[in-house]
Amino acid sequence: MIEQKTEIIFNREIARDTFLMGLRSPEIVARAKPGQFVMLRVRPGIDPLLRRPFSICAVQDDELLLILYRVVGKGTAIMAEASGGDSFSVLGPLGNGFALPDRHQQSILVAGGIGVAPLLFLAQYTRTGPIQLMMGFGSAAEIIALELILDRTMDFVIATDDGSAGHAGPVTDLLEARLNQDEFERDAASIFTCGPGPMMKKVAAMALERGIPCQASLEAVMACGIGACQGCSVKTSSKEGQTYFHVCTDGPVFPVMAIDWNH
Amino acid sequence: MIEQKTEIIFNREIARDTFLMGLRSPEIVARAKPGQFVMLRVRPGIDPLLRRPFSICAVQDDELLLILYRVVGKGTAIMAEASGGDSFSVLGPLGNGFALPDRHQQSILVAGGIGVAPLLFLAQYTRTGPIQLMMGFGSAAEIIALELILDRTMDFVIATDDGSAGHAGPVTDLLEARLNQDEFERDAASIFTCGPGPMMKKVAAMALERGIPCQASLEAVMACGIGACQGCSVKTSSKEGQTYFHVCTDGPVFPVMAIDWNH
Amino acid sequence: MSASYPDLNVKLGPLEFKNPVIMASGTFGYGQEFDALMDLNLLGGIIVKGLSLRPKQGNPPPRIVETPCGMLNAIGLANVGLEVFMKDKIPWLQTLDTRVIVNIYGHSIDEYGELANALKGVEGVSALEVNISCPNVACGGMAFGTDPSVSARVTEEVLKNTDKPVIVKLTPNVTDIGLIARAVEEAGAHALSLINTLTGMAIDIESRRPRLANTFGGLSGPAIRPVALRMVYQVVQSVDIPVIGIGGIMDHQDALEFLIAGAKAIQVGTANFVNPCVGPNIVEGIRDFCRERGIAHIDDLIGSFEPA
Amino acid sequence: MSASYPDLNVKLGPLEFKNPVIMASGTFGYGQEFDALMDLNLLGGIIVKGLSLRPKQGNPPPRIVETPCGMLNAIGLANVGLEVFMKDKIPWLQTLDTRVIVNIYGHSIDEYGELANALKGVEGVSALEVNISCPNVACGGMAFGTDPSVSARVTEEVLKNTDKPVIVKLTPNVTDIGLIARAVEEAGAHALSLINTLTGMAIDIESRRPRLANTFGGLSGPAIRPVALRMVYQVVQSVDIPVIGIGGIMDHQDALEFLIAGAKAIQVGTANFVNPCVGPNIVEGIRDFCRERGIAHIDDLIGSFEPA
Ligand SMILES: Cc1cc2nc3c(=O)[nH]c(=O)nc-3n(C[C@H](O)[C@H](O)[C@H](O)COP(=O)(O)OP(=O)(O)OC[C@H]3O[C@@H](n4cnc5c(N)ncnc54)[C@H](O)[C@@H]3O)c2cc1C
Ligand SMILES: Cc1cc2nc3c(=O)[nH]c(=O)nc-3n(C[C@H](O)[C@H](O)[C@H](O)COP(=O)(O)OP(=O)(O)OC[C@H]3O[C@@H](n4cnc5c(N)ncnc54)[C@H](O)[C@@H]3O)c2cc1C
Ligand SMILES: Cc1cc2nc3c(=O)[nH]c(=O)nc-3n(C[C@H](O)[C@H](O)[C@H](O)COP(=O)(O)O)c2cc1C
Ligand SMILES: Cc1cc2nc3c(=O)[nH]c(=O)nc-3n(C[C@H](O)[C@H](O)[C@H](O)COP(=O)(O)O)c2cc1C
Ligand code: FES
Ligand code: FES
Repeated sequence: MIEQKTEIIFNREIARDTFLMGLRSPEIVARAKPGQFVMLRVRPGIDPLLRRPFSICAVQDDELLLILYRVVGKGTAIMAEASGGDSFSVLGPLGNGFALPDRHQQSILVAGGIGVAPLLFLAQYTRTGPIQLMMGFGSAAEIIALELILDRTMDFVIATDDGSAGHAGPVTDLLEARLNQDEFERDAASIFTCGPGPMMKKVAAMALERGIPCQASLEAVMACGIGACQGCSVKTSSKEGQTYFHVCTDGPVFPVMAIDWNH
Repeated sequence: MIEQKTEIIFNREIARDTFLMGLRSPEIVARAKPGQFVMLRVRPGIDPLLRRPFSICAVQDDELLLILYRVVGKGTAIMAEASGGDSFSVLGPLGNGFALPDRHQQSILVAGGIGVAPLLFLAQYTRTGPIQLMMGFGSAAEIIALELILDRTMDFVIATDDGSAGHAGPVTDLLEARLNQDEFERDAASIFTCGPGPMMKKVAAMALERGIPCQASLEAVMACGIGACQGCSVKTSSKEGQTYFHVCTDGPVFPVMAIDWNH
Repeated sequence: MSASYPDLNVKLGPLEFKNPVIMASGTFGYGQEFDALMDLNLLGGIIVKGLSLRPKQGNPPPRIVETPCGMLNAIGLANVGLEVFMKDKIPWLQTLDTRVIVNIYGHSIDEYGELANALKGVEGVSALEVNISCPNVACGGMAFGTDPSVSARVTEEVLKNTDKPVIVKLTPNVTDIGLIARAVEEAGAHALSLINTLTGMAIDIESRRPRLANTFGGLSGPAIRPVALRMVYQVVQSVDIPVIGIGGIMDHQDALEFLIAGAKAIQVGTANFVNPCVGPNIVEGIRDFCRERGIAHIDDLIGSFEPA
Repeated sequence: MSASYPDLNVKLGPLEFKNPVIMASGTFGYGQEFDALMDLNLLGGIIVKGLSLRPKQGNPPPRIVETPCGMLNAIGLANVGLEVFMKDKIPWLQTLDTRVIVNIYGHSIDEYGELANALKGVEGVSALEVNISCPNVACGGMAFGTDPSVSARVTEEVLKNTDKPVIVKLTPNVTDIGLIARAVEEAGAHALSLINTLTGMAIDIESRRPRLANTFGGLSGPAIRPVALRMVYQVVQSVDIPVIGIGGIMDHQDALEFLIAGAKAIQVGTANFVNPCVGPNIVEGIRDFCRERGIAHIDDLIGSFEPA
């Protein structure tokens, strides 16, 4: 983990309200693993005060750190205004990444919207077993073109809430269909998910029901990102002992069975 | 007085730490008088919170409002980063301007540093009697080239603290020399000044001593700029009754005899 | 949809406002200063600068310092005094079609009574707001507002001397604001407004002197909003009389937080300096918010807070 | 110039620090979290997260909300508890060459005593900081710190059970902080630290629910700095024991305001989240400030405030 000023190499809108930012940081790139994140200070000064957490979405040429982000509030709106040459203070890489799939496993990546970010880095990093990516978006305008981010092609399917592209309905429909296919081998499969809470909850339920290993990348409001403030708690499934994990250091990736999805 | 979003047409450094900004506002330009000022919101959002007051330095083509400013703190540093196309909310014109010199008067304008701003608008506006401008700067690098601002040539002299250009010493030396010249007609002269407090105090003393009418443009920390907060007080010279003026609505220009220069 | 949908009219006991957006004392002058910038009649109400019996010149400068997301002021209640107010300000204020409230301030309990008495029956003055919470004056002021029994006595004295509804404005610089609120309620106040400013200070590290000539000043602006909202919520739980929420409100969203917490109306202070047209903007913002969500009457929103 | 010019060493009664920059409890974990980012030994001291007898899981999420130039937290004193602290944290802390202070918190006066007793003689712990001011726990906590006599009793209980210097940390949520400060001084405390957070609240206007699961939280960050500075100045005027200033310090300039006001040392809290290397930066900034102005010893700056 390091903290450094990094230069913005590019920052462009690649889908509705969705931006891809490239930051030059060979040091962080060298350390980065899929599922890890960075804390970004969106501008100097004291408002907004806190850093914002973003998953590492991909790396390029051993020096570019890619962040895929959606404009949802004050901080991301300021980020969207930044241009090449500006610089941001970045703290990272942070957290524990995904436990990587082994050679023989088929990985199913289930993404809700911007939740695709950490899964793309997983896909970029994992060059072993077969991967299928399922992505859900609100509508066609939000679809993220993978070729803008990944240097590999991959098998993917899309769902949109309004039916303007791909399957009309939630991305979990796609997962369900896949899991229910006759030829699906649950013993050799593993699910990775990131997206809105309710979506991940559904994915978790499907995986748990079928006994398929599943890891989810969670979000929580964070102050420090490094385990110091105890702010980013999430309820564990355990009935005794530790009631809360800290998303920043215990996660952000957790086996779905470790989490209490009713909170 | 109006409040409006105005577009920045240009914003460039014209001397060390000194910027000239052109804002498109035909509405304010149409109302502006020398000595008046505007309150500028340096960016949307809440930090910095308050507007910043700036004298109107000149107008151009019936639509451009010129602001000459020095980077001294947080707000002006943000202004210096702005570029053409950005926009600022401007409130103005505010305050009472200079009582203009009449036809037969010789006007002596005594400026300390950035205090030249309101005096230039006075010079631009006053096309009647003769004008002499005396400008003091810290050093040659800070000297403001008048041709970048004014569409007229004018008689001026310069002093620098470090002697790197013009007279070596305070601008008040120049004034003193002028007032002491044999051919100087004090009855037909009038002094206008703006600059750091101690400098204006000295100018005021010289003018009062010799009975030469003198107006000074004062500064005070302001919240509203329109007489509502009572924040911008300055001590009056009167021994009874009103003890404070409000710089924003009673001024910012005052006859020097109305002010208590010892506060 | 008719112009009156959604209905923003609010009743605070005997006092009715066309909408819940009121300009806070000391930040809106005597109203007139903003006349060129907006239609003042769009506002729910205007509270004029704190009035004292005699004119007050206020504290020496500097009186204002900007702070992170806020400002400190030590105006010292500079105001024109009762006589000039009656002669020069009242006639113009009477021409407005919005509620005008006079914020009063005395050096002693008697002076509060005298002021109230002088404003008795004055047309165009809809209510009195009693400032027992100004931190910027040497005697009285906040000392009154931090003591429940003194607060109650000031309230009683004003009530005895007026025919108008009485709003008492509370200071946040106390351990238990609910305690003061209940004392003032029991004394008979018609409504409460809070918060006034938090006492603060700033130092110039070069000169090592205070940035305000008065050393201490009142902190206002968005910085204090979380504290203000907490206190408003606590007081709403503590009393039955209506509460007016104040503190760091910059836009309609901020205003809605206070209304949802249970404030019947809100006041906008420091925001007037940042954006002089903020008052009508907030009214419009609240209207749109309600309209978009099918909230027919603002009362359906007020106090609709859902506890955790 | 020698490395020790200017001399930043400060003495707070029996406690000596190599410089006046201390990391505030709850914002610097157990120190270890920041080890990869800086040389911790550059710091004047580290105060670890508030420790309770038994481990505490803390409040349900969300526990944090950003506010204008500040943040609200309702962590609920989540900590590893005494046993784990002694076993897992102390050995590593003992390897540091900076002062380590343990912030303690009890549910009852007795628990404060028990904690103090358990830390008696523990090497590497330079002092205790007694938290009687946390707003985020249901029982005890702030209720203790708002009452002068209870504050004094907690102080006495801790003193009875320890051989270490005792710093008592005060809450700003009171009418007269000088009163509490004097009560704690009389009870024998070696030093005071202030301020803890101001109690605040935020509401989500869409769901109409509190933004913190705990409803209330503690406001920290630059927003509160003017209030903190005022209180520190007031307490410095009220007591003879040394005062540590805390609240919204983001850089060396902010730190200097507190030192000039009379604080013997300062603590840095929320700033650690914004810039994790802020501690050493502030030390360096203070050093440069003194050097440039020929201030040979930091003591020449401390308390050098020039009243208006
Ligand atoms: C581990 C992790 C990885 C993330 N990865 C990505 C990513 O790759 N791309 C992306 O677009 N977003 C990601 N997010 C969410 C992202 O952090 C928020 O969208 C962002 O902080 C919003 O900031 P804002 O100022 O625009 O919004 P505001 O609502 O103005 O933010 C206010 C405060 O709430 C916090 N906040 C708001 N939304 C979230 C959220 N969903 N999660 C955590 N904190 C939040 C902000 O950080 C800030 O402190 C991630 C969050 C976490 C915890
Ligand atoms: C009527 C009037 C006309 C002015 N005209 C000009 C001009 O033409 N060109 C120019 O460069 N400057 C002018 N000034 C000064 C200018 O307002 C300040 O330099 C500016 O506000 C500094 O802002 P900052 O954020 O960079 O500094 P900061 O020090 O960060 O500002 C902090 C606060 O102090 C206030 N402040 C700081 N310095 C001054 C000052 N000298 N006067 C008033 N308030 C101050 C700021 O407005 C702000 O509220 C004028 C001031 C007044 C009152
Ligand atoms: C410059 C200034 C002057 C004020 N004068 C008064 C006053 O005369 N009487 C009063 O009751 N409150 C006064 N206040 C307090 C405000 O009415 C309001 O309670 C406080 O500023 C908090 O609201 P805000 O954060 O929206 O500004 C003043 C505030 C400011 C900033
Ligand atoms: C997330 C967080 C956790 C905190 N935990 C504690 C604590 O355990 N014990 C304590 O005495 N103070 C605690 N505090 C208060 C800080 O130590 C400090 O007094 C306060 O935040 C004000 O300083 P700041 O504005 O620099 O943050 C905590 C503050 C924050 C923001
Ligand atoms: S964000 Fe601070 S502990 Fe996780
Ligand atoms: S700045 Fe508000 S009265 Fe002058």
